[in-house]
Amino acid sequence: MAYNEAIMDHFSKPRNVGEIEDPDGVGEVGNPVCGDMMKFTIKVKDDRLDDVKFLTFGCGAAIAVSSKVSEMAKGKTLDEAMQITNKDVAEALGGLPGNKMHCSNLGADALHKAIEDYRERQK
Amino acid sequence: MAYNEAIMDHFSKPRNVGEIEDPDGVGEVGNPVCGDMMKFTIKVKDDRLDDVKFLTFGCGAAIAVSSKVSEMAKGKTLDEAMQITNKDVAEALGGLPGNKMHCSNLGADALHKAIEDYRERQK
Amino acid sequence: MRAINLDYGAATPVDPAVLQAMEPFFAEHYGNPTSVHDLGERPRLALAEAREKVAGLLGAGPEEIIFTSSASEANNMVLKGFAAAHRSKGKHIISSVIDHFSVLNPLRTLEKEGFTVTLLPVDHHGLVDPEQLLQAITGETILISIQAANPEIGTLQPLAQLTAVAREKGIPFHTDATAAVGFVPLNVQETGVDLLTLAGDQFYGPKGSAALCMRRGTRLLPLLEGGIQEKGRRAGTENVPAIVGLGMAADLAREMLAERSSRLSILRDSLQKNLFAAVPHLHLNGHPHLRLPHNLHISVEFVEGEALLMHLNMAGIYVSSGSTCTSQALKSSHVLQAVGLIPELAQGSLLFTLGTGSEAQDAPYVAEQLSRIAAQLRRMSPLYQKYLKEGDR
Amino acid sequence: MRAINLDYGAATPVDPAVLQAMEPFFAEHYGNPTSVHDLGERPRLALAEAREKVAGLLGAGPEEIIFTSSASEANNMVLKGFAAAHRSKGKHIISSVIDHFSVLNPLRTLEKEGFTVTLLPVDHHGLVDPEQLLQAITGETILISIQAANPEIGTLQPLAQLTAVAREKGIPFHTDATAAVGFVPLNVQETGVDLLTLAGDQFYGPKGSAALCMRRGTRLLPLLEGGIQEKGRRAGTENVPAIVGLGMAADLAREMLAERSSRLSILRDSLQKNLFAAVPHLHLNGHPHLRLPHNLHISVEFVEGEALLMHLNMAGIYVSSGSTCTSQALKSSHVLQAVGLIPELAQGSLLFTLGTGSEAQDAPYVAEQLSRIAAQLRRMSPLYQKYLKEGDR
Ligand SMILES: Cc1ncc(COP(=O)(O)O)c(C=O)c1O
Ligand SMILES: Cc1ncc(COP(=O)(O)O)c(C=O)c1O
Repeated sequence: MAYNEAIMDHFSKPRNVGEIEDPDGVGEVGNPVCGDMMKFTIKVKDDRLDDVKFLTFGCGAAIAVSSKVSEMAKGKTLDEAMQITNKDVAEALGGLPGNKMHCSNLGADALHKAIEDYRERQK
Repeated sequence: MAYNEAIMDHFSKPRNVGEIEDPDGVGEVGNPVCGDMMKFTIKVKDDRLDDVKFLTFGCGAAIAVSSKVSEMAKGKTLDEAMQITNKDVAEALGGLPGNKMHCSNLGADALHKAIEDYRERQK
Repeated sequence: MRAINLDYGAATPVDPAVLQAMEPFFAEHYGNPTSVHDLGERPRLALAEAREKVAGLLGAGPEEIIFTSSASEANNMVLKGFAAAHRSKGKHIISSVIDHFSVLNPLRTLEKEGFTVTLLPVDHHGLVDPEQLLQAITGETILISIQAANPEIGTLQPLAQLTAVAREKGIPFHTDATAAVGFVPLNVQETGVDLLTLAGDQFYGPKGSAALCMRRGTRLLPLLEGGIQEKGRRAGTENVPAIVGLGMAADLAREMLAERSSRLSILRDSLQKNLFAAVPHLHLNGHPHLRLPHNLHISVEFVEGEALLMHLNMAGIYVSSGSTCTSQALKSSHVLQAVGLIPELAQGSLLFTLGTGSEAQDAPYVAEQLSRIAAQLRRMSPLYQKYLKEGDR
Repeated sequence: MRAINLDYGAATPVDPAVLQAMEPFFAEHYGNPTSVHDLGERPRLALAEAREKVAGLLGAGPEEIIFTSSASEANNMVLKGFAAAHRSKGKHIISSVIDHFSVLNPLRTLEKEGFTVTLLPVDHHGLVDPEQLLQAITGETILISIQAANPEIGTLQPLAQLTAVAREKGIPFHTDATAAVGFVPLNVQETGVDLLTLAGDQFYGPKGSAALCMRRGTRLLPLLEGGIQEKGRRAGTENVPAIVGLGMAADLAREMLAERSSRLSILRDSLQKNLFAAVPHLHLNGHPHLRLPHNLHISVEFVEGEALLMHLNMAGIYVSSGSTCTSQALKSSHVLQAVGLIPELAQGSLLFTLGTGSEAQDAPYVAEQLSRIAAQLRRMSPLYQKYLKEGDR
């Protein structure tokens, strides 16, 4: 397989899989046509990500990215979490294969959408 | 090698090689540009080919053909010898490779030229 | 853990008898077949023998076989060579939407050069309709090129019916039979094809061995020009070991075709049965009967193919997928699109191709593993969770 | 009787180390390098390694190597692919009269498509004149393709001088280095070539292994279209064993080039000396110094090449000839014509190419045999008899 160990680790033992019941925010990106689809649900407490869970339909990279983002985001303040970029995630995973950088590296986007959804709801 | 045994036999042990001194007839065909050149000299006695010799510059087929023609012609009457065709020679050799039929199979022509030369001289 | 290869469509191991036949031609009888001296003789005889064998498999004459380096080369040679030789007669070529890219891409290039191309549609089983072929033919049509079998969904085209249409209209018919040769009987007389592409590495011959079978009297301009190897139809020093290997593979295929195919189809049917019994929400793609004996193509609903493939790989099971992520070009399979598979199912497609190493005991193990893996990935799938909640897709 | 191969130019045996490197990739690591699962991994790594090795031999980057099935394919790819990609810039291509038919014949085809081709003449040693190249270049010139070494007469072109002219005019330079790679140092940086063709079977690699080295930024349209192997530049399943073999052969060539070449040139010089001492009326063809180290090309006056070749064959000595009768096409060598050799001498030409099996003791034996054979054939030669009688030719 063309993936490194960090990716294989997250792919085979993904962290924070699932859907939070009664989430404070929901973010969805992608669709099956392009091959990857992610749904993040979050719980917020004191402006911090108290819980982050994801559902992902997608390739090995997409699953690893989702898992890594959830791990990176959990416990962070919303502002901190909003600063996680897709690039950060790829780097934290030791790099994604070149051809996967664009299509599968959507985890931060999904997370940000969930945070934005939460903030919308607060208005 | 792509030649049969009969050809290889005549090629490696050509019969009647040489040039008759004071020949009764001389026939030359071909030239070095096309790759084959044959010179037949004959001695005629009582309208028969008393001796036939050849010189050949050419490929294996050309040498074998020359040798075979000389052998076939020797002792024949001139009229009989004039009836030997290039095709007869090829057949007597068990067949020539297809691509050699045209360029190398000139032995009968050279023999006929020598006979014609003889007949010219008789006039 | 025994590794279970179910991706023989991607590559086959060279048969031991094939390798044995090839070996003397690397360092011992290494001569050039065009050499006049003795070093050319054994290679020349070996070429002739291989030509007979490949011709024998197809019911063709040995002079109708042109050795190439790959099926792609043979396909490019046919399409470009035909176009170049016959452009004065017309500039229309017909193929199908599910043909291989080594047919479709040369056609795209020909379009840029002023040719018109009709790609026939297929039904949801992947079949081309002979009636539609008939209607597509114009006075300008110079060639029809339709594959014998699809390498993904395994569908076998009704070749004899299609060639009957072509013959009626007097148009030469090429079939890319790369996926079919060695697995289904393919006699050029019986099927009536004028040109046929095959590749040795699909049926236990070596990589780099392929051929175009071209009916006597058919004319095309060579793609590789230079020396007059292959009677001037394909330049380049003959790859003697590969050709010898192809010959031996063809001979084995001819001898064992019926036995091989029936064994493979029994194993394949058992795999299919086991999978469908163990895993819910599976879909069979391609044609239920008119398909390659060693081919099984399914979609695992709600999950993506690369993820499936990677988990199966960790369980020692090797398969292929038509998903976007598994393709080098990162495009989802044009074949699955053409048969109308919805994107979710195309993304979750798995291609199993069985082969010599396949065994009866594999089926239950693979089914058990796929069951576990599909469940695990579905737990993570937003599509599946939505389905569970809402009861629809 | 020991067989003495002096026709390594026609074919080389695969080196034992090369064959050993190839062997695991037939039946063990037989996977397809594009496969996502584990069966693709070893082949994929092996491809990458071979690419590094071939690049290493040429001083190129690995991404500049495109594997092909033969030198002929690489040459066709360059000429047709360049013409297709750059025809809007101009329609003039320059080559030489002594280039290989896999360069000349594609050029003839391009001429039919509206291209203009200039074939530079050569002097009687076979050298192209850089000044003449300069003068041939027009505003329409899109490519220059001149061989590195001639496979018959062995002449080495002054590549650096020729590429300097091309560079000054901004025109891409291709060299068909099929006869040169492995025998003379050929660094693409130092020689300044933009595209270079090589074939593994010329230097103890397997048949079916070849490559085009293409400088970064150079663009051509692919000849074989289909899958996106070789980064879309050449479609078709990679011939992994052949490529691995080519890599190993390139590595050996890099390591041993100096040693191999000096050994071969010493043996060649000795053969030349022995022949010229033993046989009267011999003529050396090609360049006396600027030639391949393993090449010796002579004409045996008054006799024809095939006859010589057959007698030598009976004595267990294998050589080649540029005579009409030894060529498959039954044409006398275009190279010998181009260097101005008169027909008699072209017909009597013999090409000796030495190789790994060549030994010092061969030279006297070959000289003795050629002496005997030449005498025997001359006795039968009308040209020689005329010469004896009339004292002139
Ligand atoms: C139907 C079909 N045609 C052509 C090809 C191309 O074969 P190759 O990669 O040997 O050129 C393939 C490859 O699998 C194929 O399945
Ligand atoms: C200079 C040169 N170019 C091209 C070729 C063609 O090589 P291949 O037969 O491997 O295609 C040859 C063959 O000997 C050659 O000598």
